[in-house]
Amino acid sequence: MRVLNWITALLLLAGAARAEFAADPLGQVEPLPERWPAHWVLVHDIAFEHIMDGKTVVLDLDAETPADQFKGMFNSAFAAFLAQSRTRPEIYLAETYYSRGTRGERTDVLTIYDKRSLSPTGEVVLKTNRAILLPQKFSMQMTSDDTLALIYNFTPAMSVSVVDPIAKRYVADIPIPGCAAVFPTGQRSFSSLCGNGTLYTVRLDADGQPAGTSRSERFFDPESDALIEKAAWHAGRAWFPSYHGRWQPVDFSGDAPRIEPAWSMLDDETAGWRPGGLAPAAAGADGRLYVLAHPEGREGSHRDPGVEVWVFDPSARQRIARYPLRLPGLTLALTRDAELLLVINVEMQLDVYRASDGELLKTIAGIGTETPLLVFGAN
Amino acid sequence: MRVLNWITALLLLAGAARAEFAADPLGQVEPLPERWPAHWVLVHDIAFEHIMDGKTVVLDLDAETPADQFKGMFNSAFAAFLAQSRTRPEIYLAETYYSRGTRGERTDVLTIYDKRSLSPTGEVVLKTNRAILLPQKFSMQMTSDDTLALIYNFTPAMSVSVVDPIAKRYVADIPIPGCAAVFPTGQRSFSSLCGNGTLYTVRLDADGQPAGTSRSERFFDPESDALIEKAAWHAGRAWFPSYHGRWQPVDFSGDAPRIEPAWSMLDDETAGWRPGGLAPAAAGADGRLYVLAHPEGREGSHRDPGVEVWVFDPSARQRIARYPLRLPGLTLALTRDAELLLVINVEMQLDVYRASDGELLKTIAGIGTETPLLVFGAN
Amino acid sequence: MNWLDQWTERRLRGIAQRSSRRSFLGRLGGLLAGAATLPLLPVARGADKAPESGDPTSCDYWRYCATDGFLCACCGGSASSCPPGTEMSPITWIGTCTNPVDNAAYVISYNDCCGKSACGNCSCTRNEGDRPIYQPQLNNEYNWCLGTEHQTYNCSVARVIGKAD
Amino acid sequence: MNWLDQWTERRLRGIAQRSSRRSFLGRLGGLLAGAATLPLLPVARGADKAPESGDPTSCDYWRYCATDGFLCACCGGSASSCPPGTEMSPITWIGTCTNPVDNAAYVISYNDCCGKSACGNCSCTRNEGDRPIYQPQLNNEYNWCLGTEHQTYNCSVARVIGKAD
Repeated sequence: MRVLNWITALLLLAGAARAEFAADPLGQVEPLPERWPAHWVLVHDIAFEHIMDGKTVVLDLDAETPADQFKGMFNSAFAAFLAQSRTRPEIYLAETYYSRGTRGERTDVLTIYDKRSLSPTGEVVLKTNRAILLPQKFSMQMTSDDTLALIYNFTPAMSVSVVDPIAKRYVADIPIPGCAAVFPTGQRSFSSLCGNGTLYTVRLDADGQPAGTSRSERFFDPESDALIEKAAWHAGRAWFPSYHGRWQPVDFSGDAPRIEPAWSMLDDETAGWRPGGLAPAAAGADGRLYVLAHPEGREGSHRDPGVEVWVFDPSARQRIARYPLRLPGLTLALTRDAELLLVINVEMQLDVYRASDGELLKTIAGIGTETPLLVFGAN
Repeated sequence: MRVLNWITALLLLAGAARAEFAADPLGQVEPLPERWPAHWVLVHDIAFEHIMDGKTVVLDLDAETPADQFKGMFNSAFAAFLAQSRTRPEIYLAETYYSRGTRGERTDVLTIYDKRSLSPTGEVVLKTNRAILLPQKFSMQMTSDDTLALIYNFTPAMSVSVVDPIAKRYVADIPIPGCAAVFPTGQRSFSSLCGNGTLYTVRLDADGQPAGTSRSERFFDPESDALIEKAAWHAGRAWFPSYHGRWQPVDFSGDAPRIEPAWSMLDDETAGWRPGGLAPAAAGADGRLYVLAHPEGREGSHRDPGVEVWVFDPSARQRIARYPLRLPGLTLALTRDAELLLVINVEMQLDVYRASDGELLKTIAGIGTETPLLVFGAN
Repeated sequence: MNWLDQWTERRLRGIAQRSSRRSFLGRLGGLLAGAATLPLLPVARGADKAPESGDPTSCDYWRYCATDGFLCACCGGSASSCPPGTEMSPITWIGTCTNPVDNAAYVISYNDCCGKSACGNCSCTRNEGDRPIYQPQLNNEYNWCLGTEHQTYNCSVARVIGKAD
Repeated sequence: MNWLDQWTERRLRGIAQRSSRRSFLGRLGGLLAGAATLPLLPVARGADKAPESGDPTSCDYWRYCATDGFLCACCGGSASSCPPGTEMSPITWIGTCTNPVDNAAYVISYNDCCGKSACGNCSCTRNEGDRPIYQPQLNNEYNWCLGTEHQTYNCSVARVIGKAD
């Protein structure tokens, strides 16, 4: 009763105040634009110590202060996979929940977020076989025609879930034995990298069901120089860095991937250097390649942070710049206009460099993130 | 298939190895004793930034290294309430879960943990009205006969849930309008402190249903000198510290609480000091009272950490010691034998003092906790 | 607080921010009027809006005299609006703050924005006027995401809802 | 790693601990034998058990030559047993470590303990022998809490399961 009195009093007070004063409205929530500006990015914080409660923060890199940079956030549970639609203002998360937080019944879902509201607008319940691993780009991808989400599963049986986010329908679970990750291929196929040094490709029919498979020749040797599946990607083409410093380009634009000749990142002056980090490679919209590199590479250094970013012109197969980093970097990405080079450094801050000349433009910290391991340019 | 080959190989290897060697067994899990030693404590880490994923750590304070001190942990979700049974090797948590982590459908449960296994052995689904607030001792209590759990609810309507953890049954939701917290009263009653300066008492029948209520006279003035509900408690008696430094004893051992004369914590030399912190008061099994105190008290300083612990003999109504603290303390508790004084300091470490003379015995840190706000001696 | 050295005070602030309202919040009542620390400036006033000065992303901003939590202005919202994807709690606590521009007292409604995890930015907390949990309208240990679809706390706004006099 | 100054190396260790196996784990295969860094000691050996020396709560302990995660010996378990209330994963990765006491190589099974949140104590991680996720038996980016009731990762043990030769 006391509480009711108090609420009544508040309402009366608020009402009285409003009668003579233009009060700030109740319940106002900020919207976001349908098409996010080119310098907005998504920072995925896996929150290692509390992995059930990870989140993704939306940042405007053109803003000056952390408060202005922070546009909003959405939760992203249990090392969620994240992909953006290219044709709809939607973000997809593949998440895992337990009915009692860390235990109970497991539910895997594809959660659909509206970019205009940062609210979940729907979900598709998945099988409970999603791979749970360090976040990386090619654990979930949209098909090139932007109609189907492809989710990598590992139990340790390896498969790919096909999900229709438009019809909100789980379509298929396609085995990819001995292979991992998803690379969109052609309009509606996908490929995966295999432990035997091949690419395995699955063609999907109009319903999203498997309509045929193919396997490439063996084009790399995982024992002597493994390809890192965290490739640079641009316009249907991937460049895989290798442990020992080669670029292996693959053209995924056709119905079957076309393996192109590999070439070395290294020269006399960089002998012994290696690519490394959690997301070591990225490609710009201008077609340039970027990679995090560290010297004195050794067995086991393939996830060491890079002390430099190297810039390559893939058509000339040539390095065109070396950018020293303020702090060693673990994760590399670019804004969609290829103007800004994004580096998550070993202090877990976001360093923003000018992509054209490597100048450090700003460091973003104090945005409530703990282990932001992946960053995406808004598309 | 590759994976199957690999698993088969592992099994063969393990089998072969086992045939000629006493391998460490697979699947071994450490047990804990049914009755925990007197110097074991429970540290409740609410994990503010990830409140869905809080936890409680069990520590052996007699052990020398953090590794040996750490006996185990159990998750404790969304600012869980925690209470220990006195007659069964059980711990009860009142928790809140959402079907999608931070959203979706809310489920409140009383989770029953077995002290011998630190595993949940059952749960009782509650109404979704549990109070969500900073953790404190009197938000959940067992009745004195140890048969019923009493859970404080706030929506902002105020009530108490009665739960039978033995039959795993939700029994009743009893309104306590204008009152908060639960103090076990008599054998099977409880009381709550009310905003009008009274105690409201509800007697429970054999089924745990309300069988009668009573209200004390008005014995304190929340406006001029509020009683802090985070009382010291020993043998059915509470000592409430007040904002301005009085002890207000209340005897809850009978069917209706008996208000005893209040007395001052302060003297000439401590004029202006006040009790403060998140759990500012505790009583030992020897009947002594302990309180965190800070000088230059002012409006709003009632949750400031204490720079000293004061020790009182309540029968003589007299302070018998002042212990300076290594670091200001927010939370105070004692082991069940009253030998060790436990202080969560402002660095979020656990300082262990000898209760008899205030000597600092050890500081416990590096046990994977972030915001351990409450500590309980094992009972 | 001069009994605490500077180190301790810094600690205290951190702890206060982390513990008291970082997720648990809810200064109610607003019995205290914030002191006007800026000189009174001659400013053109609209007939029905409070005149403005100051930085809504700073804890010193005049409307925050009785706030307690993360400032939504640092979380994708503003002084009076919630970040995208959160829901504003209709159950609120009230403060009375002095506007440094016209030196007048305004009634401020402190609403929580709910449904997502802690924002983590711009903690801003004080315990003045706080009373125990049996006086909920004056207590900031409660999570005040009440009357919303979800009780998860993200940040708090400070809406001007009227003149106090 | 001498291209990194000490500060950076410290950082790296922290990051490696936080990111690589703090929750994601799973060195499989154990292609690398840990180097024996202690002198060979004359020690009485049981017929069927590996002789022991060293501290199971230290990352330097001989069995951990290919481990990756929180050491269960710091989490309420031991070098070969899980903490109370967790479940040991039956799917495991294998390493070969040299025992400093008899200088012999032993086969070590690295099992994860699952069903509770991260323990948070005694991180111990290396990436040698790690290969990409298309070679899962050699990859430590996966969460290896597989075949257990829950996939939540708490810590890892190192069970001696045989002699390598």
